[in-house]
Amino acid sequence: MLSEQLLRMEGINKSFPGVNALKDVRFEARAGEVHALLGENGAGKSTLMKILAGVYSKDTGRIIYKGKEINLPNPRAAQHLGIGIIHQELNLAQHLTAAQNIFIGREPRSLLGLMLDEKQMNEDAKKLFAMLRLDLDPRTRVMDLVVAKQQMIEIAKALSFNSGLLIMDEPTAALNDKETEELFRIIRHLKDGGVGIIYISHRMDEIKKIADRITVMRDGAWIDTVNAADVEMDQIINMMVGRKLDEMSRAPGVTGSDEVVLSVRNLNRGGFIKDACFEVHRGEILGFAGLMGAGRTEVARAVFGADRVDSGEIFICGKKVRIRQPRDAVKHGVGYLSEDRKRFGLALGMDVEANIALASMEKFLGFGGVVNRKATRKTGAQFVESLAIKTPSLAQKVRFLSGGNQQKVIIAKWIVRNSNILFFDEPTRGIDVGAKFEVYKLLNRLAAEGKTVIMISSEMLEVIRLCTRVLVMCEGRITGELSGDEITQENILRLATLREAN
Amino acid sequence: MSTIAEKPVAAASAQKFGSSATQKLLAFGSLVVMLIIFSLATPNFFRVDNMISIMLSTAVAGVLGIGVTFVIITGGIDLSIGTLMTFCAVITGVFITNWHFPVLIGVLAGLLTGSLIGCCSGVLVSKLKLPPFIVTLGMMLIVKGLSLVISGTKPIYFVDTESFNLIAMGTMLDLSAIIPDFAIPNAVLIFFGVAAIAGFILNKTVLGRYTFAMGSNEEAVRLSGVNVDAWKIGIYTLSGAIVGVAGILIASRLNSAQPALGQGYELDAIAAAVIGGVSLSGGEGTILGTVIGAFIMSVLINGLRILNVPQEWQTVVTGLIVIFAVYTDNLRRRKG
Amino acid sequence: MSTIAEKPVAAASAQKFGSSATQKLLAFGSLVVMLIIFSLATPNFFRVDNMISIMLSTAVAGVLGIGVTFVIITGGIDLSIGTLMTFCAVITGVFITNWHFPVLIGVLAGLLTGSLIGCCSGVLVSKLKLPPFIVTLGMMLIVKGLSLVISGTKPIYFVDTESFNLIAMGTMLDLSAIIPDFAIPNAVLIFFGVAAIAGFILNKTVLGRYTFAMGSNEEAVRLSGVNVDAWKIGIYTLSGAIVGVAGILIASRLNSAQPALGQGYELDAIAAAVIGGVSLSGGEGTILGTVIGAFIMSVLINGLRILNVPQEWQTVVTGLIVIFAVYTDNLRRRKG
Amino acid sequence: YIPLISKGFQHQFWQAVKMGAEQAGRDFKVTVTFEGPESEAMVDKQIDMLTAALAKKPQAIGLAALDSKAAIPLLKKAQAAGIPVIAFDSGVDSDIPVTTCTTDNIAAAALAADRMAALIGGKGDIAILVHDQTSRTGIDRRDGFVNRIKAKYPNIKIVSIQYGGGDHLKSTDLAKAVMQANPNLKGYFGANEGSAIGVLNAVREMKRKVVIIGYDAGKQQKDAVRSGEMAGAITQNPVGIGYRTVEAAVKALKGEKLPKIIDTGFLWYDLSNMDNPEFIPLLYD
Ligand SMILES: Nc1ncnc2c1ncn2[C@@H]1O[C@H](COP(=O)(O)OP(=O)(O)OP(=O)(O)O)[C@@H](O)[C@H]1O
Ligand SMILES: Nc1ncnc2c1ncn2[C@@H]1O[C@H](COP(=O)(O)OP(=O)(O)OP(=O)(O)O)[C@@H](O)[C@H]1O
Ligand SMILES: [Mg+2]
Ligand SMILES: [Mg+2]
Repeated sequence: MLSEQLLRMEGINKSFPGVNALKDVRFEARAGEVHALLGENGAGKSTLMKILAGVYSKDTGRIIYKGKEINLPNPRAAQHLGIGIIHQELNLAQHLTAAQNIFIGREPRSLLGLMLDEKQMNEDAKKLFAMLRLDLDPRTRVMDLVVAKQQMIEIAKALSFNSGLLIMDEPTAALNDKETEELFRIIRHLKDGGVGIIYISHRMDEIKKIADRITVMRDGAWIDTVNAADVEMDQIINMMVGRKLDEMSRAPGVTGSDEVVLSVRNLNRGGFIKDACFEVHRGEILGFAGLMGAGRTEVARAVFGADRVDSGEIFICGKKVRIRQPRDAVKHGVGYLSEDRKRFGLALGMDVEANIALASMEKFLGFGGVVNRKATRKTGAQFVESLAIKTPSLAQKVRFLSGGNQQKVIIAKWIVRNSNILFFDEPTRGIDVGAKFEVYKLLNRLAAEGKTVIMISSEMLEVIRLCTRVLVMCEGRITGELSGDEITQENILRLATLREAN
Repeated sequence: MSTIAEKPVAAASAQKFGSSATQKLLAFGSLVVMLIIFSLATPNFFRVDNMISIMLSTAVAGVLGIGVTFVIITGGIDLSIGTLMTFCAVITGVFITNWHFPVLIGVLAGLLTGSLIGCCSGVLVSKLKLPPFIVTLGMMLIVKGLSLVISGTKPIYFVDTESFNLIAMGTMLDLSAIIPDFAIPNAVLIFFGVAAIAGFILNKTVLGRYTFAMGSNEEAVRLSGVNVDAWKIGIYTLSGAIVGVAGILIASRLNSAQPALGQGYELDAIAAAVIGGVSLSGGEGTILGTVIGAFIMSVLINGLRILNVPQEWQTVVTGLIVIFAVYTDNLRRRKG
Repeated sequence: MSTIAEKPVAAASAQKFGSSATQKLLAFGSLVVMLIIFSLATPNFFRVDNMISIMLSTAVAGVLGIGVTFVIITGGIDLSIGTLMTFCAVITGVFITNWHFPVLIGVLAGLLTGSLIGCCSGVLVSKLKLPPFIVTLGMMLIVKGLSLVISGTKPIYFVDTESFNLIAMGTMLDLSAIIPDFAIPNAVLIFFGVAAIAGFILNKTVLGRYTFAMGSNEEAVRLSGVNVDAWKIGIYTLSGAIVGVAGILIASRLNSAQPALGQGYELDAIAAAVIGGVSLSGGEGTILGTVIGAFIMSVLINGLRILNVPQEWQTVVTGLIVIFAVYTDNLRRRKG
Repeated sequence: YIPLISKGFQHQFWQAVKMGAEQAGRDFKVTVTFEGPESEAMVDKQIDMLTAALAKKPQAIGLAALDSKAAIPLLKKAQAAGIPVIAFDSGVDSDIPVTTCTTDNIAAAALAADRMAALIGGKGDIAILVHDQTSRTGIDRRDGFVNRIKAKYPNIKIVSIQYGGGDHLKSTDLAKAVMQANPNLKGYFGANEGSAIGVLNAVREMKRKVVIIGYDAGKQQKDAVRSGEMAGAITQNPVGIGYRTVEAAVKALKGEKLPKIIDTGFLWYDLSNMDNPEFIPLLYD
């Protein structure tokens, strides 16, 4: 199945203020192959792809596409050449509908090209969704959709270009296994049609399934390109992190103490949470599993006080508490790490140090509300070190960190806050294997220290590996609890689709 | 999974539709409530001639509001519209009265001037990435100065051209035979015409689509391969042209171009748009809303005047109503 | 991995420091360039007494600019500062002249009034989630009307209290023995004092920290367990108090509270802040920048006047410089 | 019921006119209302006010037109409805108004120019600070002053004409800059209250000796004249303008014949004469 070379990039250099993001990188892709691009957070994968999509301009280097050297001054130029991209970050206009977002810039027209043909557009979108087996009204406004569906819209949009080369920068970060399968089906279909696909992901199991060849980058440099069939995953991981990772896994059967620290009874919110009841023990990692839109995020936000609830009681360490706003929750030692870091997690314009200190300012106050900079700096430095946050300095604006490192900053924020009950909503979304292990270790450490961790994750393997107990949700209800050996993919999936008998 | 999602989607879209219809009704409702209150308070208020004069006094601010609505929906703001309106009026005056061009040419010159200045602002905002607030603040000062320079700091009267005054003050819809005093001045008709065309552009054309899209997420639009800069310049140009219409209207109504007039009008226009539900953070708004917003403002002022409320209290009440109107609009939206 | 990161840390921080220092130097630089140009153009410009009158004429707009800087950094805007300044002056006048309270009480009343109105705006913005633009536009009208009502549309003179005038026009720094004419009026000292305190609050205290954080991502701050509403109200209150200082300054300098004055000052103040690098989308800005911005504006106006540039052209040039200053600031920032 | 549409309402001058009008209202037992736009540039706002006033079906109407032509169509309407129109402060290019109660601003400013010339000894540099570049009163006072100087005093040079919008603070800073630019300035004319106070503040702050001539009254100007800081000022009779306007309206309603122009007069006041009884009503606070 060797086919002709579609793309060659060579000698690519790119630097940002303070960061040499790409150093003499080469990359190559063929038609009809899935070429995985791997590397740690901040390795430069997205940067390289953005250059290819015309978003950034390269400092030096050559790009040869279909045998000709090309110039990519803007995204439009890339589109014209048939290079499509699904960006790592969602890029949707929240006020527009799904269909309007997909066809932005290519709206079907009528009446001499003056008027928009909304009907045609919705039909076209409908067809795309059908191809993706996605059930979605094209007229729904994007702001009313959860992240996963928004991601599906991005995918639909990229597909609608019928590109010859399709870049997918972590398309599955927000998707669950089922949706991922759906995407893979489409990828295989495209591949058969001769489309070249560049696939970036931090989920190693996916790479095994889908990739034909693998290119590894590290610290902005090209390391190697290999055939997927020829290597073991461990080797790849070694290449990525440049050292050997001690494969860690929690010894199964270690549960927390019997002490119930958080107990939620009969929580209701609109149609999104229906009568949720659960208890969490000190020192345990409780998993929340479910399909997209099952209501896990809703539960976490409700307990945290980020959204109003209709009814329900919350007990912390046996005492009934009223949580109406996040600050009530924080006072009671509850922390929430949201699934959408840019919108809900970070002050993007502020630096690493400020973000880490943000939730616990009272710890850093001197006389008259003066911030003790020495203390914040020390704490910041400590976490940059211990979580291996890759940043040029503590004074770097968080905006310029790679996604995974941004995630680490938020984790640091809640650890500094010293919360006893921590909700981690998709904590490993978009972070690399190395960092993932760090996060796993961290979660274990926190649990071992007697903290209570509630982890929401759509990566089933992660849940299975880490959690002592798993609650599964479907359509806003908690449909079952699994513990110990019961925690298997099959069981989770069964409960996750256990719909209310109507 | 696909079937699971079905119900909420349908429900949400039904609710959506319902709420959006209600929203418009309610916005209109608060206008109606105001009309009723004033009508009960004084017999002089709800009369054909007063209603027509309210419409006439809404025309200029309304057209300005429509112009700025486009810019606000992109997430920008335009502080120059007040003085730009004057500048267009002055240019028209210079063409018609000083240089003796035909009225039509003068009108076109005014519109062109508006477009041109709008275009300049657009270029500065999109190409140089300057904040619209500051660009249009600067532009406000520049055109204010230029109006004075060009007119020689004196009003320009349209003395030789009788027909110019008819643009605003003539009437093509004279039903006074049927209903006494019911002769709607052209200014009002032009205002409604501009509203209709602007509504069409905003809802049915690509320009309108990009207006909303840019206000919602400009980067996403750029990454979709749209030439964001060009379209944004287009939107500012269109907005400038609409401001040009307001310039012609005010010049024609006053039968003169008053070079010192204009500053302060931008705030009225922006207030009208925001009261009508245009979101200052971009991405949301309707022309109908702006028109209703403009009417709320002018009905309020007219009513208070007719009630003989002392002028300083009129100011206070207007301030309160501006806040209150936006508050109820927000309430509505949060429910919907 | 930590060793890998080490090098870039050092390099970037060096560069960072360099660029931020350069930035301030450059902002200051454009001011210096202006001073040099005017000095070369006319011998009357660069003289001790003129420098002092420039400082004096910057004081009010500068203090207002400092007040609005806080609000702008949160991502808001305050259009009411001009008329609120007047309102504070009027209240002070009422206390001192009409009700014969001691000067100190009157001054406190003025400051309190500013804080109170600021607090109101803050409550409306944070609790009712109304857009700051519209809240403060309404507030601008309300306090404008109230100033007229309370003063009875007449200026209030500080006739019985000689000392009131000294607040602004006395001098505690009189070096005229050493350098002729070098007696800096208190208004200027107060201006610098306010700047120093505001700078301290903004950079060193929690309030300042949250000001930046809210402007950067308010939702994230809320979800960090911070009582966002309370802090925001605090920021608006502080800003109102600073506006109160401006009110005292202007009343003291004019030795009267002029109820009709004030509108228009908000745009000068906002322009000063933005020229000084405060970002209208929030999250960025410095007090020093605003002070320099205010000086750029007043040096420009003073210089053009001394050069006898006709007033309409002064307006045009000011508009151009406003845009140009923000442009160069943006350039700098993009490089930095 | 008689509404008066003025050019402004916040400034002291207009408040004095209002006072006179209300006084007349009491004397003649008619209801008088008084309103005006915020700035003298807002011609169309004034038209809206006039329209609203006409909707109230007044018996007569008083108008201080911001623009001498813009209101004419409306005035025609009033005339058709049999509502007599009294112009005040400045006239209208039409004979619809039954009379015009006004100050001759040109002549008044010319008088100020004569006084200035006398006080500085007929030669030297002087400057003018006007409140507005485009309003009728601004233009008339500026031109009245400038033309008289040009015509009669060739040795006097007007080095600066600037406009401060009537804003006390801005006028102060403006006047200081002008004095800075002109170290030899001998006289300064401020063409309304705000401008005159601006000049006064500037002279005080710069500790210079400049002959100041003001316009209008108001407490600060009167005090300055009394203390000698201001050489003197022109005062119109705003209270009289208001009073006469209402009085004329009442007379017109009774069918009395009125002169085309009712000159409400202006006077020069300085330390020597300001305590004369005839000035008491003119020197409002
Ligand atoms: N606009 C920018 N300005 C400054 N630095 C940037 C910018 N974009 C990326 N960088 C830096 O360039 C480096 C590469 O980032 P990039 O986003 O390409 O990483 P990545 O491999 O995609 O990581 P991830 O897996 O976390 O998405 C990082 O150190 C990042 O901080
Ligand atoms: N702001 C909102 N407005 C309307 N519906 C919402 C809103 N937020 C969530 N929903 C709906 O609530 C339901 C639960 O969503 P939630 O985000 O809790 O799911 P989840 O289990 O966390 O899934 P995911 O894997 O996507 O994070 C979904 O049907 C979603 O459409
Ligand atoms: Mg990336
Ligand atoms: Mg979720």
